[in-house]
Amino acid sequence: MSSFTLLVTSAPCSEQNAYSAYRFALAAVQAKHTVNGIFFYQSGTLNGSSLQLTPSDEFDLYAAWKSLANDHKVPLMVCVSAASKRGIITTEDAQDSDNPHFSLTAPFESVGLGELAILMKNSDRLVQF
Amino acid sequence: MSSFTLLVTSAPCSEQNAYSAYRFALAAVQAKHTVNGIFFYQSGTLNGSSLQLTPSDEFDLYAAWKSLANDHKVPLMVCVSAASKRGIITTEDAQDSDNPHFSLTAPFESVGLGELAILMKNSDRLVQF
Amino acid sequence: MSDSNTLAIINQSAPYGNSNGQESLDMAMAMSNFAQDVSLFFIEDGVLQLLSKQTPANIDAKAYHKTFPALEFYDIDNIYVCKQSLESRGIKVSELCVDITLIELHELPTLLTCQQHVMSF
Amino acid sequence: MSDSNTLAIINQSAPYGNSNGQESLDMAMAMSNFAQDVSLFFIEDGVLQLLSKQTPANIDAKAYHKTFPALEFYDIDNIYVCKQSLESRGIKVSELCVDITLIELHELPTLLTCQQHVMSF
Amino acid sequence: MILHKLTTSPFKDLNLQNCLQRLADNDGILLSQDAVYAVMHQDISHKLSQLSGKVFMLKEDAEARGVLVNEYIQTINYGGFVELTLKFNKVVSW
Amino acid sequence: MILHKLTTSPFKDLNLQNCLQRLADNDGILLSQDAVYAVMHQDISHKLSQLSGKVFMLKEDAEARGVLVNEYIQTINYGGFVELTLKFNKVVSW
Repeated sequence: MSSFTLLVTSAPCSEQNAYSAYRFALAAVQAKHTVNGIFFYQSGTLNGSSLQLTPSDEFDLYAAWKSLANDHKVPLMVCVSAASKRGIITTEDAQDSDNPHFSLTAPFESVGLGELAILMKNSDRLVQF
Repeated sequence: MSSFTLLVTSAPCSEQNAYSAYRFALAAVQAKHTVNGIFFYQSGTLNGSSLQLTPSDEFDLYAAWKSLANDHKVPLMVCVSAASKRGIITTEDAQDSDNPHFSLTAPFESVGLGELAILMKNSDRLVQF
Repeated sequence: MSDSNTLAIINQSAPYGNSNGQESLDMAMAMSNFAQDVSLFFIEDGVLQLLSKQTPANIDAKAYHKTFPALEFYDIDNIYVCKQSLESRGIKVSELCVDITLIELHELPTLLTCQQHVMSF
Repeated sequence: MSDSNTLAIINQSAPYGNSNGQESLDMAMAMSNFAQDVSLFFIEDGVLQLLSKQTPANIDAKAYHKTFPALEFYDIDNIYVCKQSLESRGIKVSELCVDITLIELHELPTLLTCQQHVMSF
Repeated sequence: MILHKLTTSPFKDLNLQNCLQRLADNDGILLSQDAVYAVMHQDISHKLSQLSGKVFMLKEDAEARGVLVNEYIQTINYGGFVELTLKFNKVVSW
Repeated sequence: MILHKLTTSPFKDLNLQNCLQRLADNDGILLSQDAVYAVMHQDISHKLSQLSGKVFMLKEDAEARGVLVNEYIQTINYGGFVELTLKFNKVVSW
C-alpha cells in the first residue's frame, strides 16, 4: 500500500479542483492507501472556512472534508500565512488581531509550511489539485 | 458627468481584478463621476470578509474598499447567495445557522441581486472586473 | 441606440469546471425577475453548457442545464448560440437541450449594439 | 531513481495578474528552510517573473522578483529557464534579474526525473 | 462601439485571439493586467498593429510588468481608462 | 515516467498544447475536469490518438459533461486515477 500527500491550491465552490481532490482522497483510503494529509494552500485555504452555508441542493464539500477527517483520520492542514490573508483565521489569530470572530475550526488545523515538508517526506506521491 | 456600476466577480488576494476595480472606482470619483455602487458577485464576494489579516508589506485592499465607501459614499454591495455559500455571512445569517461567528460587516452590505438591477438601471456604464 | 433595461449575458465557460455557468444562470433569472430584458449568448466553451446529454450528478454537481428549456417562463426568449463555436466542437444543434437562435461569429458585436449593459461569465 | 527530499517547483504563470508567482516563491523558500532540495523551473509565462525591469509598486504589488538573486543564500541554486519560452516572448537572458541555467523545451521531463515531488504554480 | 477589456496573457489563453475574431469596425481593445504581454506575442502584436488607433494599454499594468509600449498602442492611466469606457457605448470584459 | 494531469479545456487555454510539446516517451496524460473536452478538439484529438496507450480520461468527468469516449483513450474512475498516479513515478498538475 502507498502513501499520498494532496496539495489543494484551488477554492471550493468556484472551481471543481477541490472537489476532485476530495474524491481522490476518498478513493485512496477506500483502496487501503494512506493519505498522510491534505494540505491547503493559496485559494485552497478557503476550503477551511467554517462559515460556509451551502444551499441544501448543492454538494456540501466542507461537510465532506470533515467526514473524511473523522472517518479516516486524514489530517486537514491549512497554511496559516495563505489562510489568514484570505480571512481564514483561528481563534488565536482572531485574538491577536482584536477580532472577536474566526472561521477556522477543527478538524482543520492551522499550520506552517514546514508541516507540508514533513508530509511530503513520508509520502510516495504528491498530487496537486 | 457620468455614473457607473462596477461588478466585481474575482477574489481579492489571488487575482488582480478586484484591485483594478478599486483603482477604477477611485479614478472615477476623482474625476467627479458617480459610482452608484460596487456589486460583488461569485468569488468577488470574498472581498467583503472582515477577517482578512493582510500582511504589513502587502496592499490592504479591504481597508481601501472601506475608505472608498467612507470617503466617497460608494455603496459596497455583496450578493447574499453568492457570499453565504463562500463563508461571507452577516450576523443575521450567522444567527439563522446557529453559528456565533460572522465575516461581513459595514460598510459592506448583504443584498439580493435585485439591488444590482437598480444600480444598473441608473448607470451609464456597467464595468465588470 | 441601446434600449434601456436590456442586459446581454455572454456565456463563454464550460460547465462544472468552474461556477461561471451556474452563477450566470442565477444572474439571468434574477435580472429577468427585476424587469431587465435579458438576452443570453453562448459562445466558445459556453455552448457546452447546452448539451442535452449531461449527467453532472456523477460529480455531485447540479443539472442546471435542465433549467434552460424553462427560461421562456422567466421571459428569457432570446438565446443566441455561435455557429462556429458549435462547429469547432463537432456539436449539432439537435444535441442541444433548448431552442436557440444560431448566429455567425461576427454577429455578436452587432447584436450587442442594442443592449444597454453586458456581463460575461 | 529520484532523490529523496528533492522538490521541483514549476512556474508557468505571469507575475501580478494572480498570486501564483509570489506564493510559489514563498513555498520555495519555506521548503528549502525545511531541508528540501528545491529546484525552480520557469517555463511559458513564468519566465516573465524574472524580468529585471519591473516596477510593481505602480499597482501596489510587491517587487518579489528582487528576491530571486538572493535565493542562493536559501540554498536554492538550480534555476532553470526554458529557452523557447524566452524566445517566443522576445526576451534575452541579459534582461533577467538572476543567473539561470537555460534548458531546451524538451529537457523539462528529463530534469524532473531525478526529483521526488513536483509542484506547479 | 464596444470596448473589449482584456486581462489575461495571450500566451496562456485564447481570450484575445477569440476577441479579435469577433471585433467590429468601430470597436476598441483595452489591454490591462497580463494582457499587456500581447505586445510580446509576435503574431498577435502584428494583428494589433493593423488596428491602429483602436488599441489601448493601461500604463500602470504595463510599467509594473516592464512591458515597453509600441507606437501603435495608446497608453492610458486609470483616469484615461474611466474616460475610455465613456467614449465607447459599452464595455465587455473577457 | 510522469503523469501529466490536465483539468482545463484546450479550447480555452494552451495547457494541453504546451504539455504535448514537452511530453517524454514514457509519460502519460490524464484528462480530467474540462480537459475531457480535448476529444472534441480536432487538432488535439488527432495528436492524442497517436499516443495510444498513454492517454487516460476520468470517467466521472467525461460522463458528467456528456463527452463520448474514443477508442484510443482509456477511461478510468477515481480508483483507477489513484492507481495511475502510482504506476507513474510522479504527477505534474497543469
